[in-house]
Amino acid sequence: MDFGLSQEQQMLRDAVARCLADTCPLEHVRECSERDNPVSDKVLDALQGLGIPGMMIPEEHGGLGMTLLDAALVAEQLAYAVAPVSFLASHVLAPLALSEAGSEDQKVRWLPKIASGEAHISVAISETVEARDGAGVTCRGGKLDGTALFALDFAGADAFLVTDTTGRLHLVPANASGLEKIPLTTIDRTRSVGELRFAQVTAEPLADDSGFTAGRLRDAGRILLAADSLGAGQAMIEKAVDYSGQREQFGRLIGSFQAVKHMCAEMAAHHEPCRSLIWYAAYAYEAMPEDVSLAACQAKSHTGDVHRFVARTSTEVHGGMGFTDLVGLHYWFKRIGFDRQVLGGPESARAEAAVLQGWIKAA
Amino acid sequence: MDFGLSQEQQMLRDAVARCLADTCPLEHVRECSERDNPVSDKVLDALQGLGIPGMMIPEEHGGLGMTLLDAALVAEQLAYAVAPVSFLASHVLAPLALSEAGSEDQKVRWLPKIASGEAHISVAISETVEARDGAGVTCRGGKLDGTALFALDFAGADAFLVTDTTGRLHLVPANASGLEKIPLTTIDRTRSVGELRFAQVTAEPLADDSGFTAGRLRDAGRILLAADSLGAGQAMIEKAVDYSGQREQFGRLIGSFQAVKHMCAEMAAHHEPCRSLIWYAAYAYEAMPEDVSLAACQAKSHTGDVHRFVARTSTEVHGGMGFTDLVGLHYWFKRIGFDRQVLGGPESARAEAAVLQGWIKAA
Amino acid sequence: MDLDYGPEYDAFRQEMRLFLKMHGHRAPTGQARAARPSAEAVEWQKLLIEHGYTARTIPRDYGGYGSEPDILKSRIIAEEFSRAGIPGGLANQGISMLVPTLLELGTEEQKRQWVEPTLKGEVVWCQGYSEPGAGSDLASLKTSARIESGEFVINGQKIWTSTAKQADMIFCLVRTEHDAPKHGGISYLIFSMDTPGIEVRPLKTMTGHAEFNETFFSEVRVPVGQIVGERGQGWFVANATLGHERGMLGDPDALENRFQALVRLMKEERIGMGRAIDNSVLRDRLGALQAEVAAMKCNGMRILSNSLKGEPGGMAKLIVKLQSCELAHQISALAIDAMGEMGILYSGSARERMRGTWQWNYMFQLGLIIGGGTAQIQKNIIAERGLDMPREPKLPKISGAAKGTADMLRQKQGSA
Amino acid sequence: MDLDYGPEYDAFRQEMRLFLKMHGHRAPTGQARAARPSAEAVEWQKLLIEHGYTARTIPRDYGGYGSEPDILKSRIIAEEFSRAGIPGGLANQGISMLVPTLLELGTEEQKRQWVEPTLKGEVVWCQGYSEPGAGSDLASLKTSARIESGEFVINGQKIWTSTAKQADMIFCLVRTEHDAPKHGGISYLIFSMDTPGIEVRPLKTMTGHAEFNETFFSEVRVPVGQIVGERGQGWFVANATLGHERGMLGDPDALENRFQALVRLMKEERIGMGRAIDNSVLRDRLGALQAEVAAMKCNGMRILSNSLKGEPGGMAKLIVKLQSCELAHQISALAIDAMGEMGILYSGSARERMRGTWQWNYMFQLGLIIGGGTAQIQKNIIAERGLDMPREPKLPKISGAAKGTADMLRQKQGSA
Repeated sequence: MDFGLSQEQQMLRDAVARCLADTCPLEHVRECSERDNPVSDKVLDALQGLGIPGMMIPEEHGGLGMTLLDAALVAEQLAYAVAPVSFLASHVLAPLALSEAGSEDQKVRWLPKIASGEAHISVAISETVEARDGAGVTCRGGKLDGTALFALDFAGADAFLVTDTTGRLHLVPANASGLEKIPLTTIDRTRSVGELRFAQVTAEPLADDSGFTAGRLRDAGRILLAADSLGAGQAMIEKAVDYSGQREQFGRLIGSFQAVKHMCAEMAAHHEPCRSLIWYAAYAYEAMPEDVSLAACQAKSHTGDVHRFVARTSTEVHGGMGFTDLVGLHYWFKRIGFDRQVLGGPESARAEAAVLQGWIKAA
Repeated sequence: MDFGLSQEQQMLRDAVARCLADTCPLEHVRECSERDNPVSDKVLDALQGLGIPGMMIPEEHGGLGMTLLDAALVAEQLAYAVAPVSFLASHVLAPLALSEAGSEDQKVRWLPKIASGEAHISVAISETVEARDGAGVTCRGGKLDGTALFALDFAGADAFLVTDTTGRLHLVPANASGLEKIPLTTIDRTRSVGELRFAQVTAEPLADDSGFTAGRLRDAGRILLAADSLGAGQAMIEKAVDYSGQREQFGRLIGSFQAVKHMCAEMAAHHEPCRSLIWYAAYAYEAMPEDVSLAACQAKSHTGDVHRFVARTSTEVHGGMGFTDLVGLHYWFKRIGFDRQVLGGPESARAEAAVLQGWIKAA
Repeated sequence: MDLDYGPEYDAFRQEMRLFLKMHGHRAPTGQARAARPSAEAVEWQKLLIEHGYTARTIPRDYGGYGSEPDILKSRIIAEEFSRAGIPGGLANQGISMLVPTLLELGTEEQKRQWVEPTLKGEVVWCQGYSEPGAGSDLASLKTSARIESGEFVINGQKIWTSTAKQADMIFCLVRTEHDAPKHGGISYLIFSMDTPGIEVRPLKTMTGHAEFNETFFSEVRVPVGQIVGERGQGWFVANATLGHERGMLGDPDALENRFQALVRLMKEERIGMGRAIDNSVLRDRLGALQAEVAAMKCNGMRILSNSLKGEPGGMAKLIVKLQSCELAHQISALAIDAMGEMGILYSGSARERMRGTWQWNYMFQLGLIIGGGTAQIQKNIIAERGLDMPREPKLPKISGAAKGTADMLRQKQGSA
Repeated sequence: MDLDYGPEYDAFRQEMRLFLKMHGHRAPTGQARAARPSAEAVEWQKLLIEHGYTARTIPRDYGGYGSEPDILKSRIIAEEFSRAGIPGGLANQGISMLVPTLLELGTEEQKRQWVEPTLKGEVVWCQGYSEPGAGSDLASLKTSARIESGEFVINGQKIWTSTAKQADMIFCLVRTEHDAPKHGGISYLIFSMDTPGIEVRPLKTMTGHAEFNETFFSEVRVPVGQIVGERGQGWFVANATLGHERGMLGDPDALENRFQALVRLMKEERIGMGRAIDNSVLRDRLGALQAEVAAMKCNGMRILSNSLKGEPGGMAKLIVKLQSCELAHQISALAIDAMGEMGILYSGSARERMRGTWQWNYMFQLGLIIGGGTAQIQKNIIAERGLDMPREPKLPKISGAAKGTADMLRQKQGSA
């Protein structure tokens, strides 16, 4: 029994942290976030050196065959550095989808290229969380029609994995005829999101037609978004503590005022248990698949609430400076804002958790 | 235009406050609350001297013909003193029901006696807020059957006003044959509540068979419960401030610690606007009857939440002493706990407010 | 309790409605009123002054309408502009903060020179109070002026100078008495933004926009006559106008308008089978916010009535900034949640709602919670002034760099 | 990460389950375990010690089971008692606080005399720490002892002595060194509650019950040998056991049990057309609490793993008391709300749910938030020890009556 990280996991986490500390200072984030496609080749290259793009890809396809807990640790570090790279969809969800439900041919065609950093696949599964008027993709006779919102890791994708209204996943090359790609601007300029419009687009379905795989991706995505908030929250708490240990007002360090101390203590007290909850959910993804959906809903909803509080409170501790662009605190603030809404906000995840436990029947 | 109290209202409020300060010290509350029937004849007599029992009764029936805002001011003072007397049902709701929907005969029979303090009527309208399994009163052929929960100002009542499942009000003498009266023990030992069981009990219906009068009583009851919380909350805030100005820990008055100051400031900041909201709702009862149901729901739900926070926070400021019986802080704490639940908790009142505005259709 | 305004005021209201009906089309759009007013906005301002719908109580000699103060009429004016969705008079810092200050404490010459052009939008002002090192503790400001041949020579830096880029003039707090205690060493100066030595740099905020500036002074020379009040009295001169600013942030009409926009959003926004307002959890939050808005509206009427009777605002007034800013922020938070994933879209995106303003509001309102006295400062004020709780015990002064003192402070000391 | 305990521990768990199956019927009811244990409870305790299911790591010489510490086995024992709904070993203050203290700092004679009878429920202890004037600031306690002919002579008053009515003995902090600084002047004494001069008065709390007592000492004479540790070292002797108490309040199994009781309540309680759990607003709150309970359970496993590896608990441990007590209180709050009007019923009433325990819990848990270090003290600890934030600056000592100093303190002093 060990509820904690293995030595390898600690090394992975530290290696990613060092790599990002070296290659991804805030100034670099700032530059990247001002571009249409924020993805930093420099940071991506450095992560490639650690094998991160292939971390979730089985060894026989050129990857490292790691676990979702490993990916959660990486997600946490990426958020801690507000790293402008593709990861969640391109290097976790897409590899998981292909590994778990792809044909041998699909695996051979895509996985080695993802592992080597030559290709990346964007994933659009929003529709399985929030059905929207005017959105939704139907599949008839192998052709896709309709609209998919919130394709994650959108910019520069070589292909898209998209769910149809039955929950089945389809793989669509980026240059498919009849596919229109519309970038969306969100508060978070470190990650790229877009909308896909399909008009009689030819697509390859993945094998699973039960919706199970889309559900697995939703679980994994929620856990990683929670991990992302955890990393961003960690950074914001540390920054608040640091700032309050340097800033003087009324002849005292503001960190010696009880109000400021209690704000920091409350952030830490809510934040710290999230870490354990996320580890548990990520571990459950492989070890206890029957428990993971509930744990993912809990991790997602709880961090969504906790880190909205952390984002706001850290900004308040920074006073006017936190509101400016100068210290760049808002990059983390917005990262947390993004994580909260994507793949379902807290209320939505809790509603799903209630159904999963049979508290009520599905609507 | 004057959003405030008239001179007469201020005098009324101050007179009641003085009367209770004289006749109802905490020691008296303590004694009364240990009895089965907590009602204090001494305090009731003193209030009789101010005409309080007849305040809502038209002058032609021996009362003072005052308004619901006047009653709210009295309710606030009663709670401020945690006075163990009947008031809300016996001296506000029952007189309102009889005045608004009673027959001339009913008025003549009851109102003067209520005004003079010779009789009091308990009111049971819970069923119009929360339908419960095993509760509900049906009326067939002038006979009542079933159970009514939460008859307010229960102890010593000479008669009961009870709603049937259609919302019609019926007047039942306390000694009616087939009526069983079961006292209920609640956290608040300063007010008396009971359950009524009817087996073929003969009752007099009030004239209105539309449910309108029951709705009016619900509105008035909610406003007065909110006013009760306001008075209890006011007392708890003052006590917290006083205590923190006397108690030393770590060589300082605890009130000089920022954490304690901010707790008190947060209580006051949430509490103070409640006062205005309650005044508005009470004023609307007569002046803007089309607005009163919404305002009553808002006053009830908002004070329910605010004063739960105040009750808890004031107790925390008092530290261990607040948790003991010694300073008696819990009398106010429990009064607030009672006010929150009776005639619908915050969620329930907000659900009703949503329907009133057409945000959604009634369930 | 009487919420009728009575016949005189009802007539005034009708008159104003008629005015708005007849002339409303001449009002500028919201954008055109920002910072440097457009020609259209200046014309509208003049028309409003003529009719007494702005600058109402400012004497005619100084370009106002010259009427007696009448809180109810002021309230009716605000209500009717808000109700009609038509912008009222200019509301820049010159008008809301400098003009009242000059009228109270300026010399006759200063009043004649500045009030009218300011009211008419011909002179735009910015405020130079906060500094990077002096925020909550404003009185510790370091921008200094020495006197040299009949001039103040100013060096230092200001922050949050919102309209500095467009401003003609600045009203500014500078330290002139270096040996005086910190509140007593400050003077209130007014000078042209064209004075040599002033540099304005846009200050980008978390919203991605530069709603504010930083302003740098390097040997800026200002004639000694351009002071309002006495030397060393600047803190007290400024405090009158800070009160005006605090009042502005708690406008219950603005809260109501935002709340109504949220209701509209939740009736329009659809997720799955229903509208956002059909989701009972979100609807419950909406109802809770509505009750709070209602309470703040009633609280505002109560403050108004107290003013009418010449009574102090008391606790009802002290809590307005804290509660209103928080409430506005929470309204935006619910709007974001009600949009689900769409909640993350920002200005300029496809599919954005209301031009991304909800996220902008959410962030900007957090700035308002912090600005003009942080929530923590507000709570101190409520506790100390409103509840008469003891102040923090006085400490020995800390000198030297922060870092060096940190260790010194880490002595074992309980802190309840 | 590996949540399997491995074969050795799985075997241990099976063995314990078998034990509970065979002997569980001999366990006393919850009530019978309170304060002075019943004969039945004493027998059960002895049986558990024999099998190593309580007093597990206490040496055989002192009446324990004498096993090596094994955190996992301790955890399994706790889990299995909780899972089976069968009470574990006695958990009074003598066992949880005095015994560890004696084992660490007592003399050989003290250990031989007191540990075994305490473990076996033959000697019941109460704790004499807090005083009416020394709560959060425990070290300022005033109960004093002077030395007179080989005896401590004690005068003063203690509060929150929970089992004082039933106790045979008390472990007590008293001030013995009157000239020492406040933490250095305290001694830790143990003495019989039958000593002349002790008066115990029940202390009624807000719940209406007397869960605690006040204990008064008047010229109570205690032989000087009945001290644990050195004179003046009592603060440090006591601190080890305070740690034990804090640990107890954050038991995640207890949270989970309470949460499950809430789920059952919400499935049973009906209002109108549906069950409480069918109300989406209440259900959303239930889900939020569940996620927090899950997080605290995971946090508990993490602390456990850290202990296994000999690593410090760190922040994960520091936050347990604050978060767990609040969470327990919120669980009770939702239960009350879920019952609607029925939520106000209290013990002894017709129609009450679960014998009125939800309201009792709601109040008692507020007491726990306050007791053993208020939420404010907990936040100070998290900030200062966990986040290494600066302590409050040291103040000049206040002497004299509080009232007199209040005015002195009201000097103008900013307080961020």
